[in-house]
Amino acid sequence: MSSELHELLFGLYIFVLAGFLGHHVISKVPPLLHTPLMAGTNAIAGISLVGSLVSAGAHYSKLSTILGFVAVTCATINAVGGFLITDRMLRMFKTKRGGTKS
Amino acid sequence: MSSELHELLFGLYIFVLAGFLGHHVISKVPPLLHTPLMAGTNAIAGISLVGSLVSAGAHYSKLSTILGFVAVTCATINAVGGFLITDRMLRMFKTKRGGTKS
Amino acid sequence: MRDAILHISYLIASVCFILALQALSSPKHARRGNLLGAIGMLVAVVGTLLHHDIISYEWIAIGLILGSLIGGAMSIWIPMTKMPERIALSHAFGGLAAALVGVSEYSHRGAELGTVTIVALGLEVFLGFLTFTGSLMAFGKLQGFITGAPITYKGQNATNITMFLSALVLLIAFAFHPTAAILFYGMGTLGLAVGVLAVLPIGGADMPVVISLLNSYAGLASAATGFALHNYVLIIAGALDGTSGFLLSMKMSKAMNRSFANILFGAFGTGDASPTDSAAAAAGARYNLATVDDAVGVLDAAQTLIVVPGYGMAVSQAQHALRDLTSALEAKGAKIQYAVHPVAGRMPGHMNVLLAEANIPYDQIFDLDEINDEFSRTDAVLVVGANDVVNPAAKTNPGSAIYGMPVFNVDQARAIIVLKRSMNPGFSGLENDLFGLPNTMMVLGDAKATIKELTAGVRG
Amino acid sequence: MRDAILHISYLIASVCFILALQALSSPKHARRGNLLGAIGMLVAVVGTLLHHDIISYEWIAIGLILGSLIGGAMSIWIPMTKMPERIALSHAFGGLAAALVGVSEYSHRGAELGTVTIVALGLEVFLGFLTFTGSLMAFGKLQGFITGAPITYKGQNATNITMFLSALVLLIAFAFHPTAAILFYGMGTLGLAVGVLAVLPIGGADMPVVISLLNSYAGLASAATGFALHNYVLIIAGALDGTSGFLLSMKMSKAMNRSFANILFGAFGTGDASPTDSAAAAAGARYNLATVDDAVGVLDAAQTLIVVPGYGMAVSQAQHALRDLTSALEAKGAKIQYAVHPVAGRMPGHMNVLLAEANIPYDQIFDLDEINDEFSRTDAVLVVGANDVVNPAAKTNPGSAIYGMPVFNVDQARAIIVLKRSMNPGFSGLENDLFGLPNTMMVLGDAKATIKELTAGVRG
Ligand SMILES: NC(=O)c1ccc[n+]([C@@H]2O[C@H](COP(=O)([O-])OP(=O)(O)OC[C@H]3O[C@@H](n4cnc5c(N)ncnc54)[C@H](OP(=O)(O)O)[C@@H]3O)[C@@H](O)[C@H]2O)c1
Ligand SMILES: NC(=O)c1ccc[n+]([C@@H]2O[C@H](COP(=O)([O-])OP(=O)(O)OC[C@H]3O[C@@H](n4cnc5c(N)ncnc54)[C@H](OP(=O)(O)O)[C@@H]3O)[C@@H](O)[C@H]2O)c1
Repeated sequence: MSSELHELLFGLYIFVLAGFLGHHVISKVPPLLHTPLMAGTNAIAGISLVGSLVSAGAHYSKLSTILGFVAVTCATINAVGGFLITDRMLRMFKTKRGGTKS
Repeated sequence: MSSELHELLFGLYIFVLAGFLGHHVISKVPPLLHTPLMAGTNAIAGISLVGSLVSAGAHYSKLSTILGFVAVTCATINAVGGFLITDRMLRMFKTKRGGTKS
Repeated sequence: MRDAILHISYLIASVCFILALQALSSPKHARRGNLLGAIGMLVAVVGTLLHHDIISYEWIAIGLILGSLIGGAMSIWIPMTKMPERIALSHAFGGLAAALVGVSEYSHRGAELGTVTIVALGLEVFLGFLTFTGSLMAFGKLQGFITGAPITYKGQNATNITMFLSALVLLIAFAFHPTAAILFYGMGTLGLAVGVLAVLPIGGADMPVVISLLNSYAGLASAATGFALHNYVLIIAGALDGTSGFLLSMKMSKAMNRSFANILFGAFGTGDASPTDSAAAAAGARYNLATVDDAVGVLDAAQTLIVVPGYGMAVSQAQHALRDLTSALEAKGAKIQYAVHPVAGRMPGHMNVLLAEANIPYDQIFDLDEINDEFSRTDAVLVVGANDVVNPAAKTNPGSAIYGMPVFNVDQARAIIVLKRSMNPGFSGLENDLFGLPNTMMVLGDAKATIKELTAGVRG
Repeated sequence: MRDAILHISYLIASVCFILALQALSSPKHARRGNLLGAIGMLVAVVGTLLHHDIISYEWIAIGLILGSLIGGAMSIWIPMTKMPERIALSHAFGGLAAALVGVSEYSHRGAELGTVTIVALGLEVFLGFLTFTGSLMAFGKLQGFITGAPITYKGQNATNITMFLSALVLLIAFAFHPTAAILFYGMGTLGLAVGVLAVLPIGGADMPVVISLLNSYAGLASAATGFALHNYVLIIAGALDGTSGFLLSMKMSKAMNRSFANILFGAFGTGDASPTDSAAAAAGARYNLATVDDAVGVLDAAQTLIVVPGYGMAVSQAQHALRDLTSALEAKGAKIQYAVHPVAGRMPGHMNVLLAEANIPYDQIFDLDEINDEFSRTDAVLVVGANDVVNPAAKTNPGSAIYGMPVFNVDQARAIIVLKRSMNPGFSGLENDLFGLPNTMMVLGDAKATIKELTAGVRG
């Protein structure tokens, strides 16, 4: 089997398993936390950063570098911003009374 | 990276994802069905059959063939027997009254 | 060796992401999980920086710093009520990043790529650009830059379908002619166009469903990137993201009692009230318009009170004022519960975040199933800018557009106080029979202002 | 091409297995799921038969036919009460198969294998042979071929730990000297020995926990095979199997209120009664020994009855007789519920399968949490061969060995009928205060025989 087909199959295994897993994990999130969930998955999607880092640093061509740079910036906004805002939201959920307004 | 290390990493990805998935899937099985669960996972474990088939049919050496043959037999007992007995149990679970004794 | 470290860092990141999402099953450990997710991201980035193709770090450093500053600033200063906009924007960034990586990859490796990678790249730019413009449109509609009303034209569904099919044809052609750059860029352009044209005809208030759906497209684009780059953490993150967006949009449309197709092609949510199908309108119901003092009397007498917040609370930013009011009532010995409907507000979990922001403990907040039997037993109900989620027509009027959607049994309560600005309908454009009931008091005005007066009245 | 088909068949099989386990979340679709699992297995086998290394099919055919006949026969004729034995045996087969594949692989490819594969093979034979002998021991103890009492000797825990450590040392040495066959076969031999010696000192009644644990070892052995052969469906099935066994053994030990370590090293479950720690024994309680007629009177008068089955029902195979009795009572208008404790019997879900076998609908069967508040409200409780799971000492006597284990509140019922053969204790060897309560009637005798008499009494 060609190595490319092998990679495809392997990717499919991962995709299928992660899809099933995602289904189970997400359905366990209570409505209470659906907004942080949206923000959190956004942050995780910032992982596309790792794809763009290579483009931005590899000097394949001027175009690649510029596109990579823009992509790094966009993905970093998502990653950093996403985790920060999710944390900001989650910090607000409390059971006990008291505490200051955030 | 050596192709062997690559394969190991692949395997680890799969193992980790399947482990997480297993955790979620199994914890959703109600106590009512714990015995069928044990029988069913047993049946699924019969998949080691695919490993033994090659040994039994490849004529690598006489020893390999014999070991493969025994392994095929054992794994087939699990696979065939496991699915049959799980089905036999599951068939018995009914909500409505009536039906004959099985 | 470097390569091994790279891959191990990705495996660690994948596990961290899974644990982060698992932790969201309860607010108790959700924060720790989020931290773990951030650590996973850091590990993956550090691992990537060891990649042997990377020869200079200046653009990387600038991008990382710039992105962190913008991302950090956005998340510190954005008000909680703007979360839908925030999320739409970040999908736009995510889609753009995926698409640009795809273009960059194709531009420098084009000829040497195998069919699988080629198809993955094609999907990546199409979905990436679609998510980009689609999310920008959604953002614009939410912000009011673009009219929230559905912009419809004759044959729009046919156009959209044609564009999707063309993309498919291009993809197949591209798989066979991987060097034909025009096919590749054609797919990207189509993606940009579909994003705009598919979102335009959808009403502004339906944007949350659109945003969730774009979330799952963004996830698929990430996964496609993963297939193109043989990068498994991208595939895993993309699949998690994709299922999350998909499940949330399913949940929303189910809780709104509408089909996916109806939202995507229905041009619903115009904002034009069409009150003709309501029994109340037909009966020419008179409303019981009450003063703040009347309402204070009811609140003072209530031993048990259920508060039902809705989109109006978000509009008027009334959550902190509400907290002061309920604190004052609790100080007098009343028992307060909050009833939050799954589609109250304009985003899943919208009300919960606002109540949490106002320091309202989440163990006082209850779901539809948990609290719906309590309404008939409670002394009073305070409806703060909610409308559709308390509309009894959903239970009683088979002709209503929201018939069958589960709603709170507020109509069974002994005394009901409703805070809103006018007798205008809510999101679905329907009249609400609840407002005409004899035991309902309508206190008209901005919710925050009214609540402040109520608090003053209760205090003294 | 063949290779692609092979791998695609494995992917399909993996998905089928996952769906099969997911379907077990409810009895409604569990059967369909099981069928899907079987189809997945078939697809994987057919795909494998295309493997280019396979040059002759005669041994394969014989093995498949022989295995199908034995497996089919075993599952058709085995009585439901013998399920624990059945499962122990099949783990033995599974472990043996994994170990033999490992030996075969090493014997013909030994020298050319890389470190990763070598380590995986070492683990595979160790775990495979351990599961093999361990499961045979468990089977022997359940069947009574080997005494169920813990066979202990001085320093047994030290011996077991030493053996585990030696296996680890061998594994490391083997990784560096992959051609030293003696190391490989040494690991296999150690596995065989550990399986025997680790299970010997564990009491027969604790075998269910041991079996579940061996289940997870069998899963790990499968996964190791998958790593050695680069076969992902084996890794997936192994991981699913491993987590299932592990979770079930955790659940059991939790519901029995004992730690894992206590079961594995505690030599508990001797069968020797040690009734000294029971308040009832200390008080020299008198038991209220009743006749069948007395019990018939109580049953006749009861409008609501809760049946609590336990291990004694399995021993006496009383499930069908019980069904006849409850049908007779239902015909007279009584409402019957069944309360099944998570560790009633000797295997997770044991009682449920037996009740299902007797055609008792599962919507009449309730869990601990669901029914525990009902006991104080019901007219009568019929305890059929249950003991520990209804022992109030678990709630009231901090000195008791089962203190803290959740039990049914049978002691709060108005009238209690207990069916057992003697005043002997149950699994844990403890006296049961319940039997001495004034409202408890003890009807001694084999459960099945007694129930038949009760049915005759109720009918007549
Ligand atoms: N949560 C989601 O995920 C989601 C997503 C998409 C759609 N939706 C839909 O959105 C709706 C949500 O229901 P809902 O009951 O929360 O809201 P709603 O039905 O949209 O009603 C909101 C009400 O708030 C009032 N309001 C607006 N601004 C106000 C202010 N400043 N002060 C006081 N009142 C104010 C409005 O009346 P006035 O104009 O008279 O003040 C309006 O009747 C549902 O139909 C749901 O299907 C929800
Ligand atoms: N379910 C699991 O997964 C699992 C696993 C391991 C251990 N365990 C343990 O097993 C125990 C299960 O509790 P349990 O209440 O079901 O059973 P139990 O405490 O073992 O008691 C069973 C009772 O049935 C009676 N009995 C035996 N044969 C009988 C017959 N032919 N007719 C009538 N009565 C008969 C025995 O009394 P006589 O001898 O007087 O007749 C005995 O007292 C718990 O301690 C649990 O921790 C369960």
